Amino acid sequence: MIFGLDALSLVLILICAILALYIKDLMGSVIVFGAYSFLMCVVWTCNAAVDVAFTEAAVGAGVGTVFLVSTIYNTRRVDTYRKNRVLKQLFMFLVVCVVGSILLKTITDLPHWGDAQAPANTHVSAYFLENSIADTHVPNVVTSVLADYRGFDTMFETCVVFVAFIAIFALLRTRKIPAKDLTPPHTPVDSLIIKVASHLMIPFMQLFALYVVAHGHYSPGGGFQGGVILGASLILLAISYDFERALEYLNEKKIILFVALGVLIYAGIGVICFFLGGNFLDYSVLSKILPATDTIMARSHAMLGVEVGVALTVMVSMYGIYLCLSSNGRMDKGI
Amino acid sequence: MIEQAPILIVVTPLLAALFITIIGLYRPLYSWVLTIITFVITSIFSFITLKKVIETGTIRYMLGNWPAPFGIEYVIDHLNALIVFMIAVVGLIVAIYSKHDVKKELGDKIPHFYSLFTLLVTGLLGITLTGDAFNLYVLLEISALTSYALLALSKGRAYIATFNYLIMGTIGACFYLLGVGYLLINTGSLNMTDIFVILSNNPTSYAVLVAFLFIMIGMWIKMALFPLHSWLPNAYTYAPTSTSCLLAPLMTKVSVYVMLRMMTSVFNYNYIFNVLGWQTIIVSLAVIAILAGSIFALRQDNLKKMLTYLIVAEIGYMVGGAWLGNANGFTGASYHIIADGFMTLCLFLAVGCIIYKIGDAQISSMKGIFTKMPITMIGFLVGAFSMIGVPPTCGFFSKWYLISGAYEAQAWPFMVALLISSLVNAILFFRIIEVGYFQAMPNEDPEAHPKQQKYNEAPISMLIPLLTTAAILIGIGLYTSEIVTYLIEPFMDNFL
Amino acid sequence: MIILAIALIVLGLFFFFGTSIGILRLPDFYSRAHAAGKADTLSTILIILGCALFHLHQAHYDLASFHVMAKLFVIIGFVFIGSPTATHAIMDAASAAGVEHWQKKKDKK
Amino acid sequence: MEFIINYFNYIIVVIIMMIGLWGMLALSNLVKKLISMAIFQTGIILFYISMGAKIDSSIPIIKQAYDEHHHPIHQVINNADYANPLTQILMLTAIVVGVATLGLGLALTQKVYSEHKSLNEDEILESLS
Repeated sequence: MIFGLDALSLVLILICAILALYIKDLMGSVIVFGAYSFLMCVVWTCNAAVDVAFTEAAVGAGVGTVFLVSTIYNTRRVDTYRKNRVLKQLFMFLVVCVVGSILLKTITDLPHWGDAQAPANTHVSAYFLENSIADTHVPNVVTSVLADYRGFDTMFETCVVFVAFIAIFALLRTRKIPAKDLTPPHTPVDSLIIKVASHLMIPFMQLFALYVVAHGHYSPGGGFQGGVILGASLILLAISYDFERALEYLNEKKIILFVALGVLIYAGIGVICFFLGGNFLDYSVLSKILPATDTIMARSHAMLGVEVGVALTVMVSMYGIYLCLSSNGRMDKGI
Repeated sequence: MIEQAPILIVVTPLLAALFITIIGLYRPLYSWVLTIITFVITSIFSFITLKKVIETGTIRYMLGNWPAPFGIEYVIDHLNALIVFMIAVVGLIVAIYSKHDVKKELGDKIPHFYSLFTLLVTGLLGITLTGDAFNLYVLLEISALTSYALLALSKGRAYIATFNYLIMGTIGACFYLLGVGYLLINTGSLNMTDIFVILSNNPTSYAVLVAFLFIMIGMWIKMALFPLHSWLPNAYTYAPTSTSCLLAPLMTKVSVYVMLRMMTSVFNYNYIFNVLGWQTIIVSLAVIAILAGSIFALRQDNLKKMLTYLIVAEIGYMVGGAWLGNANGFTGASYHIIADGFMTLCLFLAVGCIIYKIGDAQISSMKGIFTKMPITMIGFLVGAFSMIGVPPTCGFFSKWYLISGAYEAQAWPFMVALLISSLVNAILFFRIIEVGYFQAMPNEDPEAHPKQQKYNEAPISMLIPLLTTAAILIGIGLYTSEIVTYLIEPFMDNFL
Repeated sequence: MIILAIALIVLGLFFFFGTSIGILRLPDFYSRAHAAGKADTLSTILIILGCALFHLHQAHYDLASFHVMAKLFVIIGFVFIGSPTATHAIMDAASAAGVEHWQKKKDKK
Repeated sequence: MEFIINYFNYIIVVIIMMIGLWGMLALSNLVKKLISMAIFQTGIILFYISMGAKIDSSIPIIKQAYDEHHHPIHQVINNADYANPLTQILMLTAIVVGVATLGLGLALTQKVYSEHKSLNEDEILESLS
């Protein structure tokens, strides 16, 4: 809870938000938006939400920016068309002002920032904090709530990633060779330095990602963050070499297979639970088949399994989405 | 296994979507069969659940075996058991229907289409069943993302229309999320029943009002209530036929159901009608929606686009009925969810058949269609009569309840709007009958190819779903009193 | 020890300041990227080193704090490889895209 | 000053959401619309995270003491010592959903571009009519 840093970053964030929408060059506004995301990470760390900050750094600032840049690469960087739409903008400004004033009026009704006695901080969340260790043996409450108490949410969240990948793949994937005027003007440079550097970094990145996935019970991290880092390492491979090299490791069929497999691991653990007599996702019954575990440790182990499923889906789908977006669906060459 | 039926309704299509994706890599044509099997199983499970709800009352299913406010729970009461059954049946019908159409329109993307299709239905089923406000958001996003993808799997103008839908849909979902945030900050809970209890005991603050307002606006955007409807007509018109057949009956109706759910089991019904007292404003909004939808529909020459504007008008029926604030109005609104679901489905299926054979849906190109495609037009007529409100189709009964609700609440404009809308529907559909039945085939000699000219029906896998839907429409109409007594009235006993 | 840590951090901040001035004042793309690439890497490394020492001091040199320091050193390694490579990639792309070099206004006389 | 500390985050939330909403509705470039969408979503995430903050609390990882057999020692956990985990989980979900929507939106943008050769809404509408 550092108010000063929080307030300073929030002011910077406002400036970034306005700049990102003001700049005419799309590449510029994407970069400013990346800065915006990183400042958001700082704010979330100030508010003690390290897991969220971690996810935002990996997903919002990292992969999100890469997606945006890929799209700009395949479309147009500067919008030359100008039409006067001041009236519409003014009207929308009025609408937004109405919404804003409704919200501003409620502010004084809300509990103070940082008030530990506010209803949101006492009712359900207090139960999680007080019982996480006893119920699941997991000190990182975020992980235990994410994968167990509200595991059903997380299953569908993984599903959202799956949907996004399948949707983008179905939309963009094409085997046609594009017309000349649609190919991006410049080809990527082929540099030895970049190859060697990424060669050095990729194994360590993957090792770190595995650590993040596996150590999510005790430190910030978990399936999403680890999965995104793994995905980023594959994206780095595709950027620094070329798509052929990257697709040697994970080709199109394998990508689809693994994306589905990850969700399947998650849902499969849930289904096993009700074949063993519990409710869906009631991991405690898994102690019947896992050796030497009581019902509480079974929850902890099952959470690890679930996180692996999440990481698999997220990794492969981020990589797949990047491939589709940056090559406009041709999967031959991109940025 | 019977106790697990509520969750199996959702998990079966989810698992099936994954298997369709994997199997589709090697055997793309199996995905159609798999989808049908999935929906048969889902329908069976939802029927079991429906029966159990009628016998024993509300079922609560705790996921992960965590007690209610801490874990996520599924609450199945009389109304949503019925709606879930409807969704599963609509899914099954559209799945059977889609075989030829998908092959024609999508080519090598068949497994992805079916995978997204099943996931969309999964999302809608989950939205209806869940008893957790945030879980609802996640499922809402699943159904939204899949619907964007399915709508955009077409060509041409579909992309920009879907893009607008994506922007509007995200605003809607975000407003809903913001509303849930305001609820969380006031109550500290996400479980709907728990929130209901806490809000009933608390003096109502301005923040609760804002929570309600934002959830409602979010849902109104999602269901395309009149001033917020602009995304719907284009998105549905340029979509692939099977997609619009699936989305038009389900997406908007599920949003209406979420609105009803929020009004009855999250916020206090008494709070909404006696403390806030917005009903006059919102019923007038509904009146405007009905009138505007009807007028825009009159202006269209494209049959599919005309139907999309009729959806906008029908949304007005349901919103108005729910906000009349009496038992008849509420019965009408919830009955109309079911009735309108099947009505819209029937009409879109018929239009799909026409597009499959003729190539477009312009009314002017439908000359002589009654002699050419008689079976399709029988289905179309049943749907049209239901839309107009001719007994014994179900459209008549829902309108009856709505009108008596309006009479009870003395909401004369709403009553007049309902009647005008029926009249407009009659004009619209008789225009098509006029073109299709009384005007001869254009510029071709009927004696040259008598066989081909006389009879050129859509394939059998498209006709059977259409006729089944038509039969269901009449069936629902005949069993109205049973549906109302056994399903809607027990639901209303909870809060009225 | 704490003095050393503070000195390192201040030195790091000084280089950061230099970077900012360089980005603002230098004439063309390449020299700006050069300022960003070099001084930025150095100052990041210095600041992280300072933080590591500071943490050691705060935690009274126990085992856990050495663990933290090891992690920070890994970060330093990454910055040391990553930052110059990124600068190189940007420069390479700029040169491939044909961004002109700055010259002392020879031809404008 | 008291007022500002108590409500500063919420005020910023409202302003960020206004910027994002305005951008989504009023700007004509499709990519900018998507960027505003992401800004709007971060506004909501900030709202949730702010409501879960507690002054003088640490991150929600419980410092557990163990005995010599590595069994956890039972200890009383004070709710006010740790930040609220619930809002953080909800927002993890929201971030992932946000990036999924962004990806899909970008894919649609590319499709729109290959269809209409433009990223500007007005220009596309003009070419359609």
